[in-house]
Amino acid sequence: MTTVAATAHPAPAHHDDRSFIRKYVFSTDHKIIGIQFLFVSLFFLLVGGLLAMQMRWQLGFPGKPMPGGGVLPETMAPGGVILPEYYIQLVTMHGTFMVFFAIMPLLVGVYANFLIPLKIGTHDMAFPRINMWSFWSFFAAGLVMLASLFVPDGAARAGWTMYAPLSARHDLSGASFGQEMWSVSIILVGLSSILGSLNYITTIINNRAPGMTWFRLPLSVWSLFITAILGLLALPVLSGAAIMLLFDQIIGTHFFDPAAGGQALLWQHLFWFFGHPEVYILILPAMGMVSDIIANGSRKPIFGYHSMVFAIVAIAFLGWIVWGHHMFMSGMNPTLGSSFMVSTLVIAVPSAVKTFNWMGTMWRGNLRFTVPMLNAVAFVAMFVIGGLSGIFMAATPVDMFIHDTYFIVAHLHYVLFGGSLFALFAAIPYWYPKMFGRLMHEGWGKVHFWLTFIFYNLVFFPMHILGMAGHMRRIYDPTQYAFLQPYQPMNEFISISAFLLFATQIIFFVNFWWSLKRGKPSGLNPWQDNGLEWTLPSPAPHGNWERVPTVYRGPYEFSSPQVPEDYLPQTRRLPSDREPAAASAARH
Amino acid sequence: METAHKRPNYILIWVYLAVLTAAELALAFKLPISPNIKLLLLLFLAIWKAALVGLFFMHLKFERWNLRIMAIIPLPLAVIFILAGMSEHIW
Amino acid sequence: MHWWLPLKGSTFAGEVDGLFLAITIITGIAFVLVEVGLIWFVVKYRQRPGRKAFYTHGSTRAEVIWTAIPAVTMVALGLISNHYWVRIKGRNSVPPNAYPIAIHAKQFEWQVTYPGPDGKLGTSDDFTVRNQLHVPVGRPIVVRLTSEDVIHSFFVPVFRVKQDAVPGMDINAWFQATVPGTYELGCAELCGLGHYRMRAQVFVQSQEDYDAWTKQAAQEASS
Amino acid sequence: MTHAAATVDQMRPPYPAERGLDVYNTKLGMWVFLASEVMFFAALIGTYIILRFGAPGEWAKPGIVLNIKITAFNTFLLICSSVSMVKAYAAIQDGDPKKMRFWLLLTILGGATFVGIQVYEYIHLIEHGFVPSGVREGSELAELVAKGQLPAATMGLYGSTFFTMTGFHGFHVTCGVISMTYLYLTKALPGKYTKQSYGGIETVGLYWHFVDLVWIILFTIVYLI
Repeated sequence: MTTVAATAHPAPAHHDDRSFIRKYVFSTDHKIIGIQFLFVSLFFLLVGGLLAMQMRWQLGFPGKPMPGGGVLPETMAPGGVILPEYYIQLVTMHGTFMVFFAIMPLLVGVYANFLIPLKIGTHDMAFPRINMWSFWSFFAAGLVMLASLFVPDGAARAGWTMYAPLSARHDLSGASFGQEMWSVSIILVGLSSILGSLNYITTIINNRAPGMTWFRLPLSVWSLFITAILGLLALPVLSGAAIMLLFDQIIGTHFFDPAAGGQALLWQHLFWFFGHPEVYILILPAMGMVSDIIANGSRKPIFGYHSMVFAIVAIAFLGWIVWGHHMFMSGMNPTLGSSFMVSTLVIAVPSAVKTFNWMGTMWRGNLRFTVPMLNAVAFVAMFVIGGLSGIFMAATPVDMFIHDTYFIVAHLHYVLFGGSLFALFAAIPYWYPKMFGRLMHEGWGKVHFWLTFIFYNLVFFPMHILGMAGHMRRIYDPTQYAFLQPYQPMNEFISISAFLLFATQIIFFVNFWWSLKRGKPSGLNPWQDNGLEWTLPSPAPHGNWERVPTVYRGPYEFSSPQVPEDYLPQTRRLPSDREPAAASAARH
Repeated sequence: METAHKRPNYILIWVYLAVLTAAELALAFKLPISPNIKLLLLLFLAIWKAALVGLFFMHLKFERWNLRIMAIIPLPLAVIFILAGMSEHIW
Repeated sequence: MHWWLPLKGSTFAGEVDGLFLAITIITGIAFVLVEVGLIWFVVKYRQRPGRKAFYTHGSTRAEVIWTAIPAVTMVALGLISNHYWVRIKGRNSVPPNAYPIAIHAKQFEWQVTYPGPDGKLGTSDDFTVRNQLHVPVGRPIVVRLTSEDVIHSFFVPVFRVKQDAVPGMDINAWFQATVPGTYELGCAELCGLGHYRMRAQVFVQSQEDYDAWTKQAAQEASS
Repeated sequence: MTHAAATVDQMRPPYPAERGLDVYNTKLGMWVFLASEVMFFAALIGTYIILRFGAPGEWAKPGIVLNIKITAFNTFLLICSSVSMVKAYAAIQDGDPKKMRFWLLLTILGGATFVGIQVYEYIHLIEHGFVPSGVREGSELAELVAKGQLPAATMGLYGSTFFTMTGFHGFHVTCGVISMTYLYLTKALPGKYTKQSYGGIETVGLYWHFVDLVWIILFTIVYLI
């Protein structure tokens, strides 16, 4: 079958006469959409952080007026003292914002959009307009969620997991409108993710450049591909569940209301059937991007590329059959608990393979400690802690004690902050030049890294000890319990560290803004990387390539003996390279 | 994408579907058999009809395997979910 | 303040803590291995001018080893955990001679119903006390958990026992207290704005003290 | 027009087979989308199965609550519209746009009638007292419940699941009718579909058959079982 017609389109690059609105607002360019996601989700990251600070104030200094808390209305914090009903809104909205509006869009919305076409060598996504709708429905979802903080009765109050029937019945939760807005917003998030995922999947399957075979894809693209499959299949379940929850709330159906025959555990099954793949949606892209950055920073090919790919696939596959481990104590069938325990423990194996392969990559490397590399190494170090602490709760008898305690809080933050967020602190400066044409400030980046690394551990490591004492999650005032009173100094310590951690992030945000205009111009390839995106000007132009590039090798050929330099771009043709079979058609 | 395959007789499939639907109705309301057998037979007929639509109208019978996989992947996941949810009530 | 787990107050607390310790050791080894390795690599292989990294795409032997070791460890851990799990929460784990107590959770209190002198629930001598769980020491107790409204979670840290109380479900959890004393019972599942104060006192008493208390409490409840 | 926008309506895969699936983008995209739709309906149908399996007591009797005859006709109608869709697809493959327009129009009419009948059915049911929350007080069905001909304990669940599942299916049919009408007006009437380029027809057809397939399952498990 010939395809000359398909590939011979005039390349649109370099003469860009779109209006401002088409270019920056309702843009269909995957890079602009990625940048839109970046700005919006960084804002939500900040919102989520602010909510966490208020929680930490209450936990560290229960009942004391919060500095600056006077600006909050009477219904939240009269005189700056946080009310219990506001506290559980904080718990709920912190989780919701961080999971659905910060980490997930930062990893998938930003980097799937930005990187996939650039790294596989195509002009844009397969469906640019659907891509635009994906962003705008995410944006609408975010606005609805943000607005729900300010409605009468306040935001949703049942934790980000929205366990029914607390979430389903307003008379039990005390919230009303906010609870419904949560459901609506989550339906929109689901829509956004589905639209995004179908785009990523189609693009990666169908639009790879000549020579870009499956096993020449960078691990970042592999992980985003698998993530997209997880998102495609998991988010509709969440949307379906949120629709049923909304119907329970507004039209009086009884899905989750045991008083009328519904089942409370059904919500948990639906939620976690989505929720566990979601956990991998939140970590797989981070793993992929860290793989790219570690190989680059070590100037060495990634250790065991194929097993890295298979590990991603294995994690994604196992991710579908482990959701019950969130429900060991829920009264679920205990035999089902046993099988979920085994599948959960098995998932440690591919995670271990990935960790050892990252270490193998660094072994005998020539490590350059740029800001991205520092954060990527920190990712490995912190993800290990989060991964290992997961084994405790996978073992059901131990989970009986630590379930729903601060041990879980420590675990999930070691994965989501220590994992995903450190990966983002690596990825953002790494691909910043390709987005904006400038480098982020290296010195401040390092200051930010070290302070974050220290304060982060000071915040979350002690939480393991709180959890081992039996400190429950989501409690407004731990001093209510006599057995927790001796731990109050530790809560204070965690809170103060958390404030410092939050303050440290200001360095990052200032650096980000400052570098937009004042950063050092980066040139084409500031990190001497092999990926296709680094052959483009920075920032990459609309339509990316004049002509689709041809790929001759995998993305990790660092320190190859074939060339004197320590990197060998995927597009560079050495005399020994054969022209890929598919390239002859594309070249004309 | 020329049609390399022989085109199925769509009208015949239509007749099939109509007859199967009539059979379902008869089975559900006319035949005096035990509810469990009825349930199994009805599910069987429904899956048969769904398979006819999928294979012939959606041309899955004539696609390559790598596209068929796309249609098949979600099915085991759905089955796992439903079985796990049902197992709550049989212990 | 403890830096390790709290008092072992039930028969299976020792088992849970033992498993906790075992996992701490296993994960501790992995943790030290990885972190020391990382620091060592970071120092040893930091960039030096004129050096080129060692060009390799991996080693099948190394990868097989570090796939197999975690796999074997995890399967073994799963088998051991399952052994305890079946004994603590399995379908037939509740000892047949267990003394029944019914706990009905509602926003935001624990209604504890005692079987009274006949030792059976559902008879006329039952009586209910709010937010106080009295149990005799050294005797298996089966708690029948129900909920009025939302999901609550019965959690007594010293017993290492936790079980959600789900509306519409009737769930049994059992334990056997070993150390007399006064402890706390908390709600571990977010159940509304009063979640944080949904607590109860747990009194582990000798059988005589328990019987005396039962007599007195039954009178108070009926008067 | 950008490169990407130009490829959307191509009937060819953007690149040769060794670089993709040998299926053009919109068709592949539709299949990927349908995979997510399967999971959406799996959530709804799974909920129904799980609730029904664990229901407190006997399940509501569809034969009494619902009007099976009219729905059986509706099922037949949807099957017919699936056939007319596939006939439209066959016609344009043979290079006969006139015949294609005829069959496509018939499909749109079939779909619209289906939605119309479903709306009629809903109104009818609500009048009789069958609502998403169960049975309306003081209605015809409430009397049957009082007489014990319908189980009181599960009517609420049946109402919840029935209206959610059929409602979302109806929503999908409506979306299908709208998009087919859009394609009919903007592409089929101006004669933009040819023997070489009929991607829109094939893609919307896939969606339409999927909706039909879901209905086949729903009809059996909601109305008959």
